[in-house]
Amino acid sequence: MPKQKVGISICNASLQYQDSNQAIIEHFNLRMPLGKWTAILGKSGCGKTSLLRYLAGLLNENVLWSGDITLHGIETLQDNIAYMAQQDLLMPWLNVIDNVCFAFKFSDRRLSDTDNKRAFQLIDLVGLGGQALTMPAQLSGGMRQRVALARTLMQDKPVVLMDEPFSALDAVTRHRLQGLAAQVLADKTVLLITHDPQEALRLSDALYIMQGSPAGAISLTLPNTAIPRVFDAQLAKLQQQIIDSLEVDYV
Amino acid sequence: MPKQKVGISICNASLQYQDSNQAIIEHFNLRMPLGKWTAILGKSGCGKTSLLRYLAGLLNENVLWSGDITLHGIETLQDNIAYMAQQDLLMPWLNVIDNVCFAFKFSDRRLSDTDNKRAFQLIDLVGLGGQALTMPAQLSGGMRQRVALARTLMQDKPVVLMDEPFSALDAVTRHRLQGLAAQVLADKTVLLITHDPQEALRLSDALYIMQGSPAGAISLTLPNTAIPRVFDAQLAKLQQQIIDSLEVDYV
Amino acid sequence: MSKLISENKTLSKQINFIPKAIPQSMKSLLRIFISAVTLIVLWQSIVLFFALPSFILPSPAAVFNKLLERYDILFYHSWITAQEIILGLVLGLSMGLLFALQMLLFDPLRRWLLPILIASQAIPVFAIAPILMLWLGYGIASKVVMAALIIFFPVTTCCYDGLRNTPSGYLDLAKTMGASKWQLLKHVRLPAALPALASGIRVAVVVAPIGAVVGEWVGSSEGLGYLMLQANARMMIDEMFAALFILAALSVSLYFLADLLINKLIPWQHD
Amino acid sequence: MSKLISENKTLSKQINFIPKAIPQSMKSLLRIFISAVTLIVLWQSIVLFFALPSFILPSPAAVFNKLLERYDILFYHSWITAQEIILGLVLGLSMGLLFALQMLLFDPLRRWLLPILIASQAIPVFAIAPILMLWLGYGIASKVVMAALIIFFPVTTCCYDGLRNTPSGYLDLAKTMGASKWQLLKHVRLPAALPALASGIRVAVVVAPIGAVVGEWVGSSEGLGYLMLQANARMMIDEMFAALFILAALSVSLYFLADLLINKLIPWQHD
Amino acid sequence: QDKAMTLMLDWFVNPNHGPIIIAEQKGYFKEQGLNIKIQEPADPSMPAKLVAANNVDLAISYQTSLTIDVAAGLPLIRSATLIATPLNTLMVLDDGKIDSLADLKGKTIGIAIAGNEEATVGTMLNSVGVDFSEVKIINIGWALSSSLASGKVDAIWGGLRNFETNQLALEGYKAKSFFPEEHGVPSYDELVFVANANTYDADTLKKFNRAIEKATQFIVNHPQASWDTFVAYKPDTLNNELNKRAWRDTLTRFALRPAAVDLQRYDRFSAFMFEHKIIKTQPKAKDFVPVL
Ligand SMILES: Nc1ncnc2c1ncn2[C@@H]1O[C@H](COP(=O)(O)OP(=O)(O)OP(=O)(O)O)[C@@H](O)[C@H]1O
Ligand SMILES: Nc1ncnc2c1ncn2[C@@H]1O[C@H](COP(=O)(O)OP(=O)(O)OP(=O)(O)O)[C@@H](O)[C@H]1O
Ligand SMILES: Cc1ncc(C[n+]2csc(CCO)c2C)c(N)n1
Ligand SMILES: [Mg+2]
Ligand SMILES: [Mg+2]
Repeated sequence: MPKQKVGISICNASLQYQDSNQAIIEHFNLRMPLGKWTAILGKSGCGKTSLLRYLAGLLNENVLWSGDITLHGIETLQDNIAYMAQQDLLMPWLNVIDNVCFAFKFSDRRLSDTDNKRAFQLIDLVGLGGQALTMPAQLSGGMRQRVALARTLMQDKPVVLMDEPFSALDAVTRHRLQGLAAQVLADKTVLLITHDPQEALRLSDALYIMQGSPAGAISLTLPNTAIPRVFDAQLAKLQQQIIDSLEVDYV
Repeated sequence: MPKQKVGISICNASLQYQDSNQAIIEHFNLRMPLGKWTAILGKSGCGKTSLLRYLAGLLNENVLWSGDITLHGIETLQDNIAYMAQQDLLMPWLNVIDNVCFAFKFSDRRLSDTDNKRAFQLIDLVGLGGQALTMPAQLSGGMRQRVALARTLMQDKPVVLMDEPFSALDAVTRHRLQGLAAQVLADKTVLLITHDPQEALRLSDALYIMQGSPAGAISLTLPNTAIPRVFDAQLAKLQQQIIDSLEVDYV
Repeated sequence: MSKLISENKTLSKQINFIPKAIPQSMKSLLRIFISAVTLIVLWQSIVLFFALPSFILPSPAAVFNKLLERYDILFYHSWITAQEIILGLVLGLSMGLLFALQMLLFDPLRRWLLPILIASQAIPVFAIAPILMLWLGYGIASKVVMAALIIFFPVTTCCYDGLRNTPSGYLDLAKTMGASKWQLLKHVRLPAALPALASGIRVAVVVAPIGAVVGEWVGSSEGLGYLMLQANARMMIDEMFAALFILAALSVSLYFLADLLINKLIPWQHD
Repeated sequence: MSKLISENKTLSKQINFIPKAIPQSMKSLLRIFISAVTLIVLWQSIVLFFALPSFILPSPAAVFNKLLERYDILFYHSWITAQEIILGLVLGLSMGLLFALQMLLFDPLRRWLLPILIASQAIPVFAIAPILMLWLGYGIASKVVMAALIIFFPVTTCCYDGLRNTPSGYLDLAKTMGASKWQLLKHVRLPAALPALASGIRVAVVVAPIGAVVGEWVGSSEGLGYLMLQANARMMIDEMFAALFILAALSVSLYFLADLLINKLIPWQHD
Repeated sequence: QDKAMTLMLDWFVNPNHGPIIIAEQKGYFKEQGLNIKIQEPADPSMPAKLVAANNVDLAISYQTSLTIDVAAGLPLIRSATLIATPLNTLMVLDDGKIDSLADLKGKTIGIAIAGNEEATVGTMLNSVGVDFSEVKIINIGWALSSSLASGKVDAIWGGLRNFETNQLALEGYKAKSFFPEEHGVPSYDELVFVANANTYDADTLKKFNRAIEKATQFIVNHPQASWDTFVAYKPDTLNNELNKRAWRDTLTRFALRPAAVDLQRYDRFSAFMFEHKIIKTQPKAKDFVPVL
């Protein structure tokens, strides 16, 4: 499968659950640069997960959606995304290698020898060499999220949607995994939902803050440096700025 | 009860669970400045909670402890501490005001009218005016932790032991509560356990990092500014330093 | 696909999202009504089609008839059974709570009694019913004891589990506040155990009627179980079904009553 | 105080902290043994002291005697009952699983059948045992159906709950991977429901013997229930107790066997 | 002050209990200073045992069962006779499938209470050369008629010729009966009153017997009036065609002298049981049939 770089733009979108009488998102605009990380920040309950799940095709029937989604380089989103959530979503009845190859259970393609070899390589890549046959229950939280990362890589989709993938981890583990993810997902178009301003600042090339109710998104300009960024005075200032603009919704 | 400022120092301590064959903490030294915040950072499982629970008198019988604890201004720790944990520990069967006054159930002193008035004032102070009769289940995570803060203040003890009190909250809520806690607990001797380097840097006057196994503590010098600190370049550098020194234990 | 998603929510959560709750519940009531009617029609036509004698399967019409005709007797016997159930519940619940408390407070007691309690569970209570009759006679006592016995173990387990699984944070907090052992019990352990106790009560309310009726089966001269037995012996299966129906209605009302009370008294249990 | 703390851990966690596990379990085995012996001695002395006639309470010695004396007959009847239980389990479990699957897959079925299923629960199964005998005869079929019926509801509920409470994240993940409805069922819902199914099996294994024995009570010519009835009628309460003991032992072994198998086959259930 | 006593019947109330119901309804017990509480059993195998355990004062049992119970050491005595002839039958459906006792070989027989079937049914079958082990016995409790009618058993033991025959006929099934006394079983009292051997009070029992005797006389003298009195006891369960027919068939069967003792007849039956190895000790009639 030849890799194609893609970009997604969402224009004037609104989203409403059918059984609710108020839209969650309205006048929402978002541009995800090709092969870059885009982060979305926003207070709890503002609709971040709903948006992501809509993009992932998980909300088709019970929501009302209006707005345009323009895709570059891919035909549909549906077949071109990989999904990572806050929970690692490892199937507890499968060992590490089977979890990494989980997507093959749903594809027409049988797991070939090369696929298998690649899976082992990816497990090595995320730093779990030799643990391919371990069951998830034996792994720590950080290691489990590494397996989830390997699974995402194994899917090899151009777009990766991530819903607070690191928020269940402690500070140091999170820091290490952020670095790893930035490295291995370098050529993907990534949408990262997070609560953590620092995480967003460290990883994203574009950053949006969701505000208001129904929520819209405002964009923040970031320094044009490579990710993962090292935390410096400029980022510290940006962080304070983010917190201030998020706090608006809390009063 | 006249307020007395106290300081605690722990000298060459070691701690071991009786049913384990290895000490958790060894050659451990800690000085908590009088009426200031001291933060302890350390990787998961290094023994932070164990230390705190020992100080709170919750581990007397099933641990082996050696080392000196020197107290200044108070006779015993036991009667002079208030305890805050990661979970808010609000009793779900009591409303806000009863939770704030929970400690009175265990004291010889009946809840007087002045006590009651003070409780209402504290509820106002933490920003929950008018919610005194609400049940905890109706409150959000941040509001619940505010009630826990009011309860701690109501106990009015010179020493406050906090075990990751903000780690269950989202970034903005955490930021606001850190500010509030720094303000209302300004004259207490506070021991703050946390996973979050930024939190430690923002709130503490003295900072210790637990390292090794069994763990010892190394002290980090902090800028001599008032807390809560605003995040700047210096803190950003310190944060990177902390992460680097914590990462040692992760390899 | 959306259906699969919404099914993952528990019922109570789903209800929150339902905009107009009344038409929805009306709809489901209607559904229940329709399926019940369908079932009864099916039953009646089976009886008619196969010309089943009434001692094999009575027609629903006959059962309904009996309900109307013998309502006074049915009512009298229901009252008796209800008494047995209530007294059995009171006895069984208080014994279970007491036993659980003792096991919690006196460690040696727990160590020695718990294994025996668990082992005793392997003996089906209803199997010793005939002997219970010999010991306690044909009066109400044997049925009350029977109902109490049958709920004793589930109640004890629930209470004990609830009492010993107090979130350790609550205990820590209270201890740092200087709580004594008894204060801990009164202000923390007991209230925190109430939801567990409530689930014990829910189980008890479901099985206590079984205990009472089994007791009546083995020996009694009144009560719904006795009525069913007599009707069966007289080949009046329609009357037996009528009694069975009343018994089911009694159990269901008891359950909902208990549930209502519990939800009123322990509103925080859904945490 | 330390005791209170350690009690807050579940048993399995506590065991992790025990340095030398074998002496500990030996100690608790010894304790069980001692309390059992104490109980038996107490029982024997009550019988002796009050000079109770054996039809009121047989002495443990007499019961033990019967166990030795009539072991061949006891064994034969246990074998019959065991067969009924196993067949009932197979029938009830497969029916329950099938029913749960149907409710999951065909929404209308669920909407129409679930209320009826729940309502039917109010009717105690054992109460219709006498009629079941008239329908199915006094052979093994009626006991098997009885055991199956009595486990049907708990099994169905457990399976259905397990199947519909698949963590929604698992489903989301699989759906983004392009899973079809059937693939979801096969690769996600079913394996994820296995622990719930296992708890269904645990409940089933406990209640199925009750179903079989109640069936035998209502009419049979072999099995432990029959033996108990026969012994009771002949005033040989000691033999009845012996049969009761065997029944308890049978239930316990069945439970542990099932537990062992489940833990082997679904090792991740403790998550 | 009336003396309170509990009497537990052998079965649910039916015409066999005529004298008891009449005595109660017409106040004959009260005349004797007795206050009798009449109870129906939940389990037909329990009444005699409850007397032995001192939970009830009097019960109705069967001479067949009583002999076995006494031999097994239960402290029981026979205090009076209610019906002095056998009523029990080995009953089959008259549908041509079973014409003689010999046809029962390999068939199932339902019994109401376990205990005496080997002695009685066994003897009857032996008289035609069938061994007891060649039939299958099933304890079906209350469900005598329905089990036979629905074909779930081939014969029942415990169906009475004056009651179950009529019950089956009313449901549309013609029954055929084999009588024990015609197939090798010595004659016996079908229904007897039993009391606890250790705690019985002879005076009270005498008074009780007098009331029963008076009620029996009334029934014999006034069949129609006594029927009306009988059904008035529990009109909703008694006033029906079945009881009307059964009443007619029972009138001639009540023991006219309930207290009369025929020790030899009891000894003869014990000896018969003992010879057939049904009981291990042979109880002496004078020990459990006291002259009050
Ligand atoms: N299936 C649903 N039907 C109706 N409303 C829903 C549904 N799921 C979520 N909501 C509502 O939509 C809003 C947005 O929820 P969402 O989970 O998208 O927020 P979020 O930004 O991801 O929050 P968090 O940061 O806590 O994860 C919430 O108010 C929630 O109650
Ligand atoms: N009651 C106990 N008995 C024996 N060992 C224990 C007990 N409680 C905790 N431990 C062990 O002591 C070690 C330290 O635990 P502790 O909870 O103090 O760590 P922590 O630093 O608070 O971790 P975290 O950051 O995850 O909260 C762990 O390895 C734990 O397994
Ligand atoms: C109306 C009536 N029908 C049946 C029986 C039961 N029964 C008759 S004889 C006997 C003993 C022989 O096994 C039993 C149990 C009864 N007592 N009265
Ligand atoms: Mg979310
Ligand atoms: Mg901790």
